[in-house]
Amino acid sequence: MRLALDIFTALAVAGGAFFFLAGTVGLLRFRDTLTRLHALTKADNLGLGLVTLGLLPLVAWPLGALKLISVWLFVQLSGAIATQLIARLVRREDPQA
Amino acid sequence: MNAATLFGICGAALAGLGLFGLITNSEPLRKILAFNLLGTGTFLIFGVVARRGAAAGLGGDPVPQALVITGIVVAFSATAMAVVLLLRLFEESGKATLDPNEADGASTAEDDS
Amino acid sequence: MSMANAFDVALVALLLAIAVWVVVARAAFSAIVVFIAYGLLVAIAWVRLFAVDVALTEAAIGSGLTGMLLLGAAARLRGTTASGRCGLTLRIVAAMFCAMISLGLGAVILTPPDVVVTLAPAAMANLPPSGLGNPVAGVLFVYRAFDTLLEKVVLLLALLGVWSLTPDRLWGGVPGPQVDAGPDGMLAFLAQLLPPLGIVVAVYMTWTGADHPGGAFQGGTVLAAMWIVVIIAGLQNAPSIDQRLVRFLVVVGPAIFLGIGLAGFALADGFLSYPAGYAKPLIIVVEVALTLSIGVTLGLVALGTPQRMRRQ
Amino acid sequence: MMPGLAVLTDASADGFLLPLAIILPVAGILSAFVLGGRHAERIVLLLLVPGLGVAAAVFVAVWRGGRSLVYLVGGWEPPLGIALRADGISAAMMATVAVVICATALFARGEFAQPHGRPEARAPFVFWTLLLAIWTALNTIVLGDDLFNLYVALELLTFAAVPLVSLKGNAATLKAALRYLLFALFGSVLYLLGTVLIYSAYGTLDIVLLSGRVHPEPVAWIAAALMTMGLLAKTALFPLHLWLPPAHAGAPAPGSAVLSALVVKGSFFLIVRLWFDAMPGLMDLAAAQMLGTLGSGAILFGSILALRQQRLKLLIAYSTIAQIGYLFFIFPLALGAATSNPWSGFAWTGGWLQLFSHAFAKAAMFMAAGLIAETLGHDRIAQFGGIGRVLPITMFTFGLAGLSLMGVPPSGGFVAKVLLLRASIMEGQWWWAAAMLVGGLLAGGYVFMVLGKAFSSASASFKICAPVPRSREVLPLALALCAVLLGFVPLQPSNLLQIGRTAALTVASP
Repeated sequence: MRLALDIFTALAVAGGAFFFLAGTVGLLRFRDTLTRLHALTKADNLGLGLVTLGLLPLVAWPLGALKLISVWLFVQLSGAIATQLIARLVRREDPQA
Repeated sequence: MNAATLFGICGAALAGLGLFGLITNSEPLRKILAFNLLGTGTFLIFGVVARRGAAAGLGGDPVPQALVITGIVVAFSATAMAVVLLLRLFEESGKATLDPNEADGASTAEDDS
Repeated sequence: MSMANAFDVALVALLLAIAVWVVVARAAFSAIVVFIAYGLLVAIAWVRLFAVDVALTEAAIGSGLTGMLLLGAAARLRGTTASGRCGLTLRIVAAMFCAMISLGLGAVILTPPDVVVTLAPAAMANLPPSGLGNPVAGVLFVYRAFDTLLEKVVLLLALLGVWSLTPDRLWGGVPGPQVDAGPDGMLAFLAQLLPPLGIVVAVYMTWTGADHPGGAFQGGTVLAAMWIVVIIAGLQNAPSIDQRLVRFLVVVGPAIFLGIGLAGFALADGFLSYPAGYAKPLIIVVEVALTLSIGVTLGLVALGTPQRMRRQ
Repeated sequence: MMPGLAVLTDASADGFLLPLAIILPVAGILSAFVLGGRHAERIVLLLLVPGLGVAAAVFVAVWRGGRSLVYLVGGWEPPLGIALRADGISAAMMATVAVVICATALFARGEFAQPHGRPEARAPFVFWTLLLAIWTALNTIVLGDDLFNLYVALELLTFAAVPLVSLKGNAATLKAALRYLLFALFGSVLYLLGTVLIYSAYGTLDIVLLSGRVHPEPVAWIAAALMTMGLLAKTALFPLHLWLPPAHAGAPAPGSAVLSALVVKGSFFLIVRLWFDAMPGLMDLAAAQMLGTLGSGAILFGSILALRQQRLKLLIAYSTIAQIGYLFFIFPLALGAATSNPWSGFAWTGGWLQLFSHAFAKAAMFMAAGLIAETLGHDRIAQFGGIGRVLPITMFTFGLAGLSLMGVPPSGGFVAKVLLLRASIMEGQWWWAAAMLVGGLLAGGYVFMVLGKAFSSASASFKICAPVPRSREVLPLALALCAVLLGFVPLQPSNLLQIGRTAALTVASP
């Protein structure tokens, strides 16, 4: 059981790290702001989501797990709103985009 | 080298960098930024002093830790005042520089009032 | 090299790289954006130094509020400032001077005193009578309460200093942006969703500060942040600076602190000492009042000078 | 706890006066901030008497008792807690601060009265609150016995002084204020860095405890160098003086008076505390000679630039730079214990007398300059012709204050400079004497330049813009008379200023 959970953790965290890497590469390589945002949100959502999921078996139940999940939720919230705001600014300054 | 020493060296380097920025950058906003670097460097060194004083079951000496908290508040207050001064200077003069070459603000303002 | 050690080395390398960037970057705006990230990394460094109270303060103030202030300033000064630099000679002299200081500090760090001097045992030994569990709170509110009181006066003076820069015709006016006819959808959503949570967090931080990392300052900062979000989302106007209530809220924390300190003359061992057995409740009263005052003061400092008069 | 603490724990019965000197103005700041409007001024005026009373009581208690007053805040002994300590120099300094603040407050009533029946005005509200803040900060600086507590006090002083500079709110004063703030922040961070190093090496920040623990070693030298450099920037010692003239000249007259008379002295006071009390025996000859050399540079440079100014307030500001220079002769001349240097007492007393008489004289001068500027609507010296007949009392005040700057009897400046001269001749360091004599001549030059113009015949363009009532001329005169009265103290080392000095040196190291 322990081993299975550890493997699960390793896999999920590695997956999360991969998405973070991909998101960062996208942020650096993509051309315009909107596609960069797209890349970034992938890192936030999936990357952090997977890392959180992977770490869940390692923390105390239920308080630690709740903390982890709320970290993820807060990042979701701020990420979503920041992305919206940036996207709107882009639209306002350059309606063609 | 243990972690405390590592962060201490980092603090020393940050202090030097911040000081360099504070002296050489002529743009006030950048000076304010550099002042903040200098501040964090100083605080980190204090943090290292605290960490080395770990005893009595604590991870660090609480006295310097508390002093750093006070210091951070003071540094923020200073930053806020400097930023607002800079913004007002920009509003009044249309410029945000402290260039000493131009007429040196030496007017005692009796004329302007 | 252990895992933790590798992490520390990476963190320090990142910190130094960002610091160099902040100093040499061409555009002020990017320097500030990077500086905000720097603040968060410094907060992690504080955790690594076992100073969680400081980490919380650094993240909230050093990175959050300071970053917001600087970003706002950079946005308003955009395009006006060319990254000016002084002459080469001065730069070389300055570089040598700063390198000397860094080397001096580094030398001190590398040669710690033979006997490490620490006040940790003394701070812990005297803590029980106060009823507090967090030694940092003990230093801030018991042993060195005088510093903390004066620091609150410094904060008050920062606000007064900011206000003092108001143009005469706007004195008594309202700082910050005006309530929009149609509040910004997304931001308004955040400003409605976040504050209830934030206020709970602030209260928790203040309350838990007596025994665990946290306290009035961190709680107050969270309160200020919530207030600022509501204001910049255009849901509510900032108050005009001549309102009695606003000024009362700014002063109430330090005033209660001073009052309890004065009561020590009559009831305990003198100024800023607490009567035996009443230390913890009194400190909590002070902390709660301070949280409120700090929240309002920080919010007002961040909003800056009044921009318009109140509509009659 | 530790054997060396006997001096500290022996808290005096009058000790409660020390926190009171800080609590009073803090309470004033809080209530002035809330009540605002016309109340701000009333609160300040109400606090003048008790504030002056506390300062006088401390002065008398120290003088009579012949030893320092000590108070442990919260009952906690250093190194864990914070102590307040009033020795001879604190008592004298506190009294000077109280007198100058009181005179400034009374003088400022003419300039910063809240208008009747109208909404609160900005400048008066800010000015009155800041005046209390400066009082708080200076009292904390002279009483503080803990280096970090003193850091907070220094910042308090900065935050109170900077808005005073920009009170007029025009571009020139905003710029002066920003430059001042940046210099001051540079200074305080360096001071803080030094404090950190001291704590790391000795585990305490208490000055009395440090005096027994500090050894001559690299940490102490680096810390002392950093702190001194920072404090020099705040004191505006040449060549770190660039910020001072526009800042002091740009503030409104009562503000300039406080800034020039008191605020720069706050950081100077800490430099002396550092070298003579916290780290006695650490300063070597070379460092002392360097501070003295910078002082000489300040005297010559400040005086020559003062001579070249066309505006009165700038002239006075440059003269402040010069007069600060004299203070730094304390370091080469008063260093060393009385046993090894019998003349150190002369230099010590001379240095402090210079500080006090300059405080009175400079405050009087800036107020006089304010009255002249108000009357004429400008302060261009070239167009002063005829003002001598319109404001005879003010010009007399200017002349009396000038005596102290030149070092001509009867004035405190005279006694101070004679004591310093004597010490420098007797100790074989005649070069300081030369700098002092040249400085005196140059000061005579700029004082008479102003007086000569003022009493020359009026030019065609001379017109009075706004006459000032005679009653306002009295306060600067009173301050100038204080500077003159200091000229009647005996020409020998003062016992009062020695109180507490030896105690700090003889604390047994733990």
